[in-house]
Amino acid sequence: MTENINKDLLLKIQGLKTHFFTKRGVVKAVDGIDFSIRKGEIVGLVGESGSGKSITSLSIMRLVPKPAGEIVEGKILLDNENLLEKSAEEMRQIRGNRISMILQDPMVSLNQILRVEYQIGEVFRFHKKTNGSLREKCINVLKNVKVPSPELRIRDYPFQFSGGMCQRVVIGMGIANSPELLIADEPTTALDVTIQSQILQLMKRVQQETGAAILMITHDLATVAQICSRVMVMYAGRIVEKAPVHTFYKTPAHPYSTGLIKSVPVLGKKIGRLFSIEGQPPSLLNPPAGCCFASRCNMAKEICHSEYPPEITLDENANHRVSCWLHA
Amino acid sequence: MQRYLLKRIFIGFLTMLVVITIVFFLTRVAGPADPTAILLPPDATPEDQERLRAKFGLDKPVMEQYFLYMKNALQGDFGESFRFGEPALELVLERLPATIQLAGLALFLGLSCGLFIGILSAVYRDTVLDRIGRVLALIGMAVPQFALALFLALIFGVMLEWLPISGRGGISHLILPVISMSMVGLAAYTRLSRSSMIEVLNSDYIIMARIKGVPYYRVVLVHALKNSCIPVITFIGMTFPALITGNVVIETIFSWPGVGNLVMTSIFARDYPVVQVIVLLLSFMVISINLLVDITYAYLDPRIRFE
Amino acid sequence: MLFKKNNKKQRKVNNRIPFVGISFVGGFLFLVVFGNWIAPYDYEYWDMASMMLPPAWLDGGSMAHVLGTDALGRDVFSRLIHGSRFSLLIAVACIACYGTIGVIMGLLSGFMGGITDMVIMRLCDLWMSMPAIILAIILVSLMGPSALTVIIVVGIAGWPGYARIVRGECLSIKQNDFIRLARVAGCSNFRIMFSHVFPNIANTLIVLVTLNIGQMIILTATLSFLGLGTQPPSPDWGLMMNEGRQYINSAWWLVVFPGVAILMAVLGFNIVGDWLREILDPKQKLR
Amino acid sequence: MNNQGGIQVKNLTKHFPITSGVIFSRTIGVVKAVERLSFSIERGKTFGLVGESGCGKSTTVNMILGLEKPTSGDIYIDGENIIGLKRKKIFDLRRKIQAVFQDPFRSLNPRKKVKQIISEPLLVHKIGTKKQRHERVLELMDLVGLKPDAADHYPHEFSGGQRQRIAIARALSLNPEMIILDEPVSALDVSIQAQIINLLVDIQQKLKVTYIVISHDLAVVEHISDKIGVMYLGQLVELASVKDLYNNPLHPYTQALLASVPIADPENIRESVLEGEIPSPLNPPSGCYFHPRCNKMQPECKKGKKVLHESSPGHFTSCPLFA
Repeated sequence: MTENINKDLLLKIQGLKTHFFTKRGVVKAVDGIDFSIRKGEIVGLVGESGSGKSITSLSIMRLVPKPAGEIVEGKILLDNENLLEKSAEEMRQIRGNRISMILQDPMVSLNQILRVEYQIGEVFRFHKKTNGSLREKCINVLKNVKVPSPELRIRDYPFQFSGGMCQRVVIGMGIANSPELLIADEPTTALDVTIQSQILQLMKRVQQETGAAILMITHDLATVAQICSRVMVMYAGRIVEKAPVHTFYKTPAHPYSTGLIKSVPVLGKKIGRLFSIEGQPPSLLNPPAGCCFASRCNMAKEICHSEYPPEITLDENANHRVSCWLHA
Repeated sequence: MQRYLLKRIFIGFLTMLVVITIVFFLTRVAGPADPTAILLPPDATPEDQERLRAKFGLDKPVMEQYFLYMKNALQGDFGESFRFGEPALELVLERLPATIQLAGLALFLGLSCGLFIGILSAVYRDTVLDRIGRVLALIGMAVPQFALALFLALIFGVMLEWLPISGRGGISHLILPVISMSMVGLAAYTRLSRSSMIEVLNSDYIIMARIKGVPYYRVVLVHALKNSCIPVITFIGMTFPALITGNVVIETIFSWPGVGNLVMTSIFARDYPVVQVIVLLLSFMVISINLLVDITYAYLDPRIRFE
Repeated sequence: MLFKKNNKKQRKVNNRIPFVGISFVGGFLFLVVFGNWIAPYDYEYWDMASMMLPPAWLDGGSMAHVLGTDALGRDVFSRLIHGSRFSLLIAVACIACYGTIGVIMGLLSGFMGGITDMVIMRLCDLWMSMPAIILAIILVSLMGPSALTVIIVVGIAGWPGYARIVRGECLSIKQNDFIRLARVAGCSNFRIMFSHVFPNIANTLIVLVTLNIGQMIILTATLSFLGLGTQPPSPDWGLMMNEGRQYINSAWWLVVFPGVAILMAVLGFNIVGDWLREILDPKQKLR
Repeated sequence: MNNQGGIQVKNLTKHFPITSGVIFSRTIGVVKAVERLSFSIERGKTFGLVGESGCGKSTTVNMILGLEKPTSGDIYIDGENIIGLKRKKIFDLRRKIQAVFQDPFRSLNPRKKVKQIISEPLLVHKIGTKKQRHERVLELMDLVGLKPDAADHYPHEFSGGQRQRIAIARALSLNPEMIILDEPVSALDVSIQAQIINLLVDIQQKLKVTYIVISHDLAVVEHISDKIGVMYLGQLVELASVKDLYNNPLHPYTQALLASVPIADPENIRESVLEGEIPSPLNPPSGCYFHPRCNKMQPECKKGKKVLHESSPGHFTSCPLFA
């Protein structure tokens, strides 16, 4: 698969494999994924728990938990430079500067016993951008994400903030150095509905203001529909479908995507019975041969159980691609 | 916060009162033999004995003795030593600096080295360094203080004749007692700080700090160190009584002229006023150390302060 | 390629059984059970003709007394073997004593909460402000030194530690929804405590007891060493070191061998305890 | 209100005192966790209770389950007031109300086998012989879609969705009239959620149990409920049938809540309408608790207590604009 030479291309991942070497054997959390992100776009990476989406993001940051986890193969190209060949110090310079990330639970992603000011300040302090007063910059970060009375709150500790406010602080830290790529790992899952929509709104605004590309990692199809321009679906360590968001919700190609969209109850459209995908996701410890979804798929053919399907292009721009034998 | 401290001080005071009472009744009332018996020459007459008993107030009813003792105790008078005839409190306080020197150095050495090794071990987890640290800590936990003290005395004192093995003097007198006393603490703090550090290093805010591009050494020293110190601080309070036990053992072995040594000789001489003062002093130290631990804890963890 | 080499490298999985620890503990338990048949002499057997003999491999040693003899001509090797039983029995008696009190107090405190909890915890504080050595000193002066004194002292001194850990565990288990559901199902407090809470702290207790045996061996040996515990002619390891201490200039083996015996036994229990903790509950934070 | 089965909750209130003091504690304030909560639902129907964190949902659940004592108010089940019952009576009552909780990993005792978990309520209530109980367990497992060989396994061998099935089987073991479902699917994966929701709907049709569903997920609640109550800071702000509530929400909070829910449809982009955060229940605003965040706020909203009133048949709201 050759990607068109594209000036807009920001991040390109090729054949990435991240495995965990545990007591019970090798867990193939990410098992050969390719995708790319253009400058300034919001891409959604959808998957259920254990599908490897969080490990993908940690792999990009090169922060896979050691010593169990390891990136065993592949390339992660940021502006055509392979991040996997960077030294630790070069990588540190990139983190928080060119790529930054937001974690799921804001209450635990801030150190509870250090002041918010110190934790925001770290973003600037270690990237040689200390021109101007550090305090003012910190206050600006809070202002940017609309935390009320930032001059006072900056002296507080994270436990004095509500969950939504904490997430605002984390987002503020994420965009403080105007990164080219912001990875958001389930940024709204731990929050209340009304706060969720505020945070999504904030992220949209931030994207427009800074022009950063956002990789939105989530299990929630609604979040993706609301904010992303492209969708990638991940299942059992692989990406099974990539599509522009409108195409994806209208004509999903992979049986898993179809099932997923149909199984979510939609507000205001009460139907008699939900569609449900039967069975359980496979174990990543001993994944089945062939397509991982085959055992739950009601359209599975013989070949699905024996051989992993190639990636098939469904439209002329090569924007909609699926890994499924049904389309081969 | 202030209210919290007030509460702790009040409880500490109550505890002291209870300890005084328990110790008084255990030693004075339930005591098997007449403590004055061993003070008198074998040919003493019953009259001599009566006179001696009256001198120490042992002829009065128990409750009266108790109230008298409490009254005097509140004024700082804990009676006179049976053996030396001096005020018991003075006798003990005289010995205190030597003990504090020994125990303080041992605690400091154990804590600082333990923290250092434990953190290195956690940061370089599963490397050779970590393995060595873990094995040393395991052995350190398994060797009894008195055995270590005797081994060291045997090797460095008896065989090599490098260091003195008895009494208090220059720095050379300190080396063996301090090392043998600090070893158990060192091993325990190593293990604890290692496991607590590993746990902290696995938490989300550490990943978050690294995501921000904070250098790893800063992540460890600023984010992880403070957080992982909290259980270690608590542990100091919990193991303080063990430090006291160790102190008694080490002072006895190395004939260190401290409180631990005094308590052993006093107990075999049935010198109860001295024993009582020492018990009170040690309880007081345990309580104040725990108070200190609470304050440090609140300093480290703002969640307590803003409770 | 930076990451190529890892493909070929077979990663070793860290799941070994601690043979050193198990063999130390196994050997120790073997001596406890079969000591009577293995030991060449009785522990009280003395022979003035062969006193202060060095170990067999030194000048003047004899194969009849492999590890030498003491000032009364007693065989060090036999006394060490007999001593294992003393150490284990006293340690186990102590743990049984305070373990029972501690577990019951901890369960009551954690489960009942409120006033019960407060009273028990205050009692713990009070108890912990009297170091074990002090209790030992007081009790010894009352009852005279003996093995029984040691058991009583250590037995009543240690319970707050257990109570606190059990209480903590109990509180964290109570957070689980299955406790709420048990109430919804109509389970009595008694049933919840023993059928739902206790089985979930059993693993913690197993680990705790294993690690504690080592600590108890050390503590009881310390008390014996200070003369506050078992009395001569018991072959208690701590006592043996106390007796050997005065001959440290001439007969090092009287101090070294009992010391090594304690070290090995304790080390064994600690290693096995650590291992149990890892396989039974990797998330436990015991100290 | 009819007394033919189902549940009636009347003016249920729970206050938690906040205490302080060095030696003797004294009360310095009160958190009104639940205030004058009233609703009813007929047998075999589903009542949905919706609200954000800290709105008093779980306190309400605890009170209905008899785990917490209400400060005041009554709960009628089959026309019988369960508040202030004797111990023995409460024990019997347990047979009628059971529960399924959110986290399937913490709601099953990890030291018990599946069959022990499912049969425990039967054992406690001394129902049937050992053999009968075993048969009942198999029957229940079949009902919730578990294979019979699962009976001898421990919970950790199952995935979240299967654990939730075990929890449902246990809740059904006593043939209860009512099951409280506290966020029954929010901890599950999307593809598993649908399985469990369908299962719950099937069971209700088969066994005619009453459900009270507590959730923050409006889409899920809409899908399975007949009647819905919306809570804000311990108070019910709106109570209506599903249709009325979703088609014609009256209270501005309900409107904002519905407008905030993201929809899995890129053609339908939502804009967040609600500013600010939920106030602390320790120190709630005066008048209508929602007024500081409300975009339709009127001067009278700041004053007085706001109670539910019927604005159209069967549709209640506490918003003063519809008085």
